[in-house]
Amino acid sequence: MGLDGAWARAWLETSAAVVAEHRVELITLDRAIGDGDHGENLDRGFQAALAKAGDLAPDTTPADVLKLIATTLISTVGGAAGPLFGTAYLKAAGAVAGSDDLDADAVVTLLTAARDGIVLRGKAEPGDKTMIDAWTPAVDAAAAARDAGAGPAAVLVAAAAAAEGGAIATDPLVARKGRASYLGERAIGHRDPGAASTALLLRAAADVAGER
Amino acid sequence: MGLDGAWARAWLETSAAVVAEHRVELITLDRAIGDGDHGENLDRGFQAALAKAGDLAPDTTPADVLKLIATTLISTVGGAAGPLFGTAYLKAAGAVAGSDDLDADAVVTLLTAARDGIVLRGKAEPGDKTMIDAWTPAVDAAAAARDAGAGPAAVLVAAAAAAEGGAIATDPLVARKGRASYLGERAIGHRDPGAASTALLLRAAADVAGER
Amino acid sequence: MKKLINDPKNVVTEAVAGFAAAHPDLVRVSEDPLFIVRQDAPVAGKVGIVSGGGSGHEPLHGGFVGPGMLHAAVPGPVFTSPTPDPILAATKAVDGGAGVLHIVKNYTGDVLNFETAADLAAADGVEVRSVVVNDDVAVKDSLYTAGRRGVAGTVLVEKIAGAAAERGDSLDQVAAIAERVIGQVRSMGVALTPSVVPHAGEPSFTLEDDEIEIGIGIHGEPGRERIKLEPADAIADRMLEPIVQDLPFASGDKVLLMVNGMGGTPQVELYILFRRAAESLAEQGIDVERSLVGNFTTSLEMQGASITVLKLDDEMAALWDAPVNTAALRWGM
Amino acid sequence: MKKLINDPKNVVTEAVAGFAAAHPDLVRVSEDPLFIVRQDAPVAGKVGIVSGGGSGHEPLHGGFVGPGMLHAAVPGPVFTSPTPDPILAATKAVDGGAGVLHIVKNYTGDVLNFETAADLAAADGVEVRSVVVNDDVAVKDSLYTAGRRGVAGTVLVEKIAGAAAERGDSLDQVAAIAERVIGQVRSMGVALTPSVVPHAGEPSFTLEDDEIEIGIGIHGEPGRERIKLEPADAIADRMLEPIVQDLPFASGDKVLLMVNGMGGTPQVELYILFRRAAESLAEQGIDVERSLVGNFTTSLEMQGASITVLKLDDEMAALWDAPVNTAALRWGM
Ligand SMILES: Nc1ncnc2c1ncn2[C@@H]1O[C@H](COP(=O)(O)OP(=O)(O)O)[C@@H](O)[C@H]1O
Ligand SMILES: Nc1ncnc2c1ncn2[C@@H]1O[C@H](COP(=O)(O)OP(=O)(O)O)[C@@H](O)[C@H]1O
Ligand SMILES: [Mg+2]
Ligand SMILES: [Mg+2]
Ligand SMILES: [Mg+2]
Ligand SMILES: [Mg+2]
Repeated sequence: MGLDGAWARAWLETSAAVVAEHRVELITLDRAIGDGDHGENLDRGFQAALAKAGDLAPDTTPADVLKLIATTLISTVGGAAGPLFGTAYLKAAGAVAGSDDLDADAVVTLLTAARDGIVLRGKAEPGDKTMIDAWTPAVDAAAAARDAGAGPAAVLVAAAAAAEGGAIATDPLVARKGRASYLGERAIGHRDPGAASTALLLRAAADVAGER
Repeated sequence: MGLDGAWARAWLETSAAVVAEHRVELITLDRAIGDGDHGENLDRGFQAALAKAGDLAPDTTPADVLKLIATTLISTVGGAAGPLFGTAYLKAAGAVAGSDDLDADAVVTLLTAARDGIVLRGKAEPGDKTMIDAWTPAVDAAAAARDAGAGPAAVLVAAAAAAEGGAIATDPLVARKGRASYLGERAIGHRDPGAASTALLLRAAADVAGER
Repeated sequence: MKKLINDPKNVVTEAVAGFAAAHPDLVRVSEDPLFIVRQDAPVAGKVGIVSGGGSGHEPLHGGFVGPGMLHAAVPGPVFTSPTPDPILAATKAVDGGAGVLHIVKNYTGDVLNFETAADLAAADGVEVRSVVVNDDVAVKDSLYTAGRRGVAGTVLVEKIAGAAAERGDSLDQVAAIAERVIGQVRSMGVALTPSVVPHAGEPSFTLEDDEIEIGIGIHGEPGRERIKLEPADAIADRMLEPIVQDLPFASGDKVLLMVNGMGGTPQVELYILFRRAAESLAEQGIDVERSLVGNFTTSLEMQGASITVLKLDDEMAALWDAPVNTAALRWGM
Repeated sequence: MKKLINDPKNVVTEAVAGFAAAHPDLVRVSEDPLFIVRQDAPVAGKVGIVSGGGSGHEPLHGGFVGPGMLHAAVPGPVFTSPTPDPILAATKAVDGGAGVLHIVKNYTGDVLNFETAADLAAADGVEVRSVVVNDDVAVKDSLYTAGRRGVAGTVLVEKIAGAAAERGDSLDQVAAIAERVIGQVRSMGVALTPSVVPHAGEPSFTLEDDEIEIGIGIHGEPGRERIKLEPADAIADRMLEPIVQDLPFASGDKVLLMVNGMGGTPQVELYILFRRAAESLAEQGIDVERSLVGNFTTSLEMQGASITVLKLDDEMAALWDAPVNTAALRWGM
């Protein structure tokens, strides 16, 4: 049994809760190597999306939810993360449009489209110390899990774990995109906030998939 | 034997040295209940007067020296203390003009004229927590010493001691003139900087009189 | 103490030199004695206007020298009144034959030094009138103090008197309109942090992390009360109330509302205060006809602000609107 | 953290409301989506100019809305780029039929959000061109970074492009002159203290009591190096040298020299820096033809300053001199 609109809606709700819970932590990460607003920005966006969730039809599809998240993030988050995450969710929505039963393959498609959307807008490469360093291992791990026969929830668990690893792996990097790039060597030893928030969001996706 | 031009010149030299030495202390007093510039201002003024002392004729009179101090303080000190001390020295110079042998009576006249000049300009009354609270006891003590038969040096010693007492006695007062007046009760417990500098200057006068 | 300065002793002279270099079209500078004068001074047949005082309040006064406002500004050392010499020299430099008005902020030092300079100028045949600005309502019992201090309202006196001089008013008339502004302008300030005088090197007072000083003077003189930090709207109300009560301002009055930064406060905060002050005046039926928001009368890097309200009549409003061209205030030209 | 604010979440909306109340003759404000627009927008037949970005840099950009400069400004949350919605709405509000220029500072967020807004505007039939300001020479290896940041030079781009639009230039022409300014303007900043974002409540970085950061960005992004405090003249030289070398500026060049305060620095310090910068340029045979000193592109209450040099040609100088009437920059009207 695949993931449906209820899963996507639960993902949104848990995302909003998780971002609110980690708001200060993300601000602190961003203060160290950015401008200290990442937690504030994402929290504003997910709260706004949550507030609109009531507008969704009861028989909503994952694509509907993802599109709602996309447009809300684009129109409320601002900064770099707003358009980047917004594009990610928008491309993800497009990739799974029409389906209300996402299998492992569809989950990989969804994650790949999200990651490609971020690259399209932000032009970051792996190792640039951005959210891409969480998304790309997540996509790779998801594909590997799918190839190994995992179901959609297990694919998401693999993706979340890889994103967490990818976020941790940004610690020793020098940044080449975003505000942290101005720090040069001084960014070393700090985690990229966008990679950290990516890991939180993918972990939320896995958690709510596992619960059903 | 009375006090001559050499005494007045020595007074200037010692005043400049004493003010420089107590510059930070006077700044600190003024920072507590004023704007923290009293030491800086007086130091600038006495250094300037000292630099001009070379212009004085070898047979200079006390009045010449006092007038030099007066005009230099007026034109270099600024703030409240510049015109007030400037007027004091100017009136003092006028009071002893022409004499090169100041006896006890002349010293009392000098001090009285100085004090009256400050009152004329600043309109402070005793107890207002200003330099007048050092000058007025000094004038009174000088007159009493003179009446008791003291010579000019001893008159200055009495004046200096009374000025020091007067300065200390400003500690518990609320100010009614100058910047400290804005503090209300909060001025209590702090010494008035202008009273403190007055005591230093009169002590210098006594010291150099005693040395001759 | 971190400051972008060289030797603390040269702060004023170097800043004035920079000012002259930045505004050669507006001003000339006399280095010794130190004063700033309009490029075209003296203006024949017109009343000259001189102000001055301790430095550290920039743009006051040098930033207001130019057509339509001051003819000369005399900067003293930081927070210390200038001596009579440069005031006298500036007075002579702007005397175009119609006399000179001294606009003095009410501080013992300023009053005494300007007084001496005016006496000396009179002795040299220059007709001088003086007005003393004392708009600070934080000073309550002026019988028991050196009197109310002159603060940000000074800018309004300088602008309006400057416009009166420019239109050709006599010395008596310029002095009279300046007195009228002084009679109708009231101010009150608040400090969040102290300022540091360069040669002192230490703050002039200390405030705890959650404390503010209501009724602060522009040299960091203490005010009415030290309270815990409150929301901006409550602070605006605390400042505005004594201002309104003092004149008193009343329903139907037309006013100029100025929110002035003390030097270290971001502009967003000034506009947040302005928002509440304008709202509160409107609630009281008082009509804000003119506004001014920015750093005009500062206290070095102090964080804080002041509110000033001037009751306008038609003549004052017209003089306020008249063209002015200075480094810090410019319109109509 | 002590600030004159109410709820940190309302800092921007309340400040903008205060701005609108203070300048009703100049601007109107749309509250939702939030943008500031010229009172007389759209101006028929003329190119509209929109800028924007995170708040906290005031007067940038709202203070530059008015005849002769910006047609609209879009303030994001503090230090956070606005979203496409208000940019799109502002773009439509200023479209007088001749198209709209977006002046964007080079930050990933600003570039992305303006990009989306421009796409959406184009889809709605509004012709949009964008220029990206990147004057900050502190960012050396722009291949390995998000590229040079847009800082105080933005003010000069906005003024000169605004004048070109006002005289009736086409969208291509306005974009071309904006690009020419961007090509010839270079800046560099220094911080003595950090700024505190209201919702963060803590400084964005820390500096020791004797440390300064050379090459700081306007959000407190770190710069080239952290050094011990030096005399102002030495700091001015450190900032000016990479600016001059970068373009490079050369003997015989005519330039505009701007010394910009970061928000918490007293004016005397800005003029002390100006003095040395002007002197140093003169020593190099570079002719300072225009000057600007003050707080124009700030970083909340940060203590510090930046130096900007723009190589002028006759057309740019004329457009710089053209009348402008905004809250923060005004002359000739
Ligand atoms: N070009 C880019 N490509 C991918 N991710 C980026 C890029 N630039 C920035 N990011 C991500 O955005 C995050 C910062 O987001 P946020 O703090 O919300 O925006 P801002 O930098 O505008 O304040 C960074 O941690 C990084 O992961
Ligand atoms: N009206 C006055 N009469 C007498 N002395 C005064 C008066 N006003 C101020 N003073 C004296 O001046 C001193 C302050 O001098 P100073 O700090 O140099 O000037 P300012 O107050 O202008 O900074 C006070 O300590 C007080 O003794
Ligand atoms: Mg950020
Ligand atoms: Mg003092
Ligand atoms: Mg003083
Ligand atoms: Mg940001």
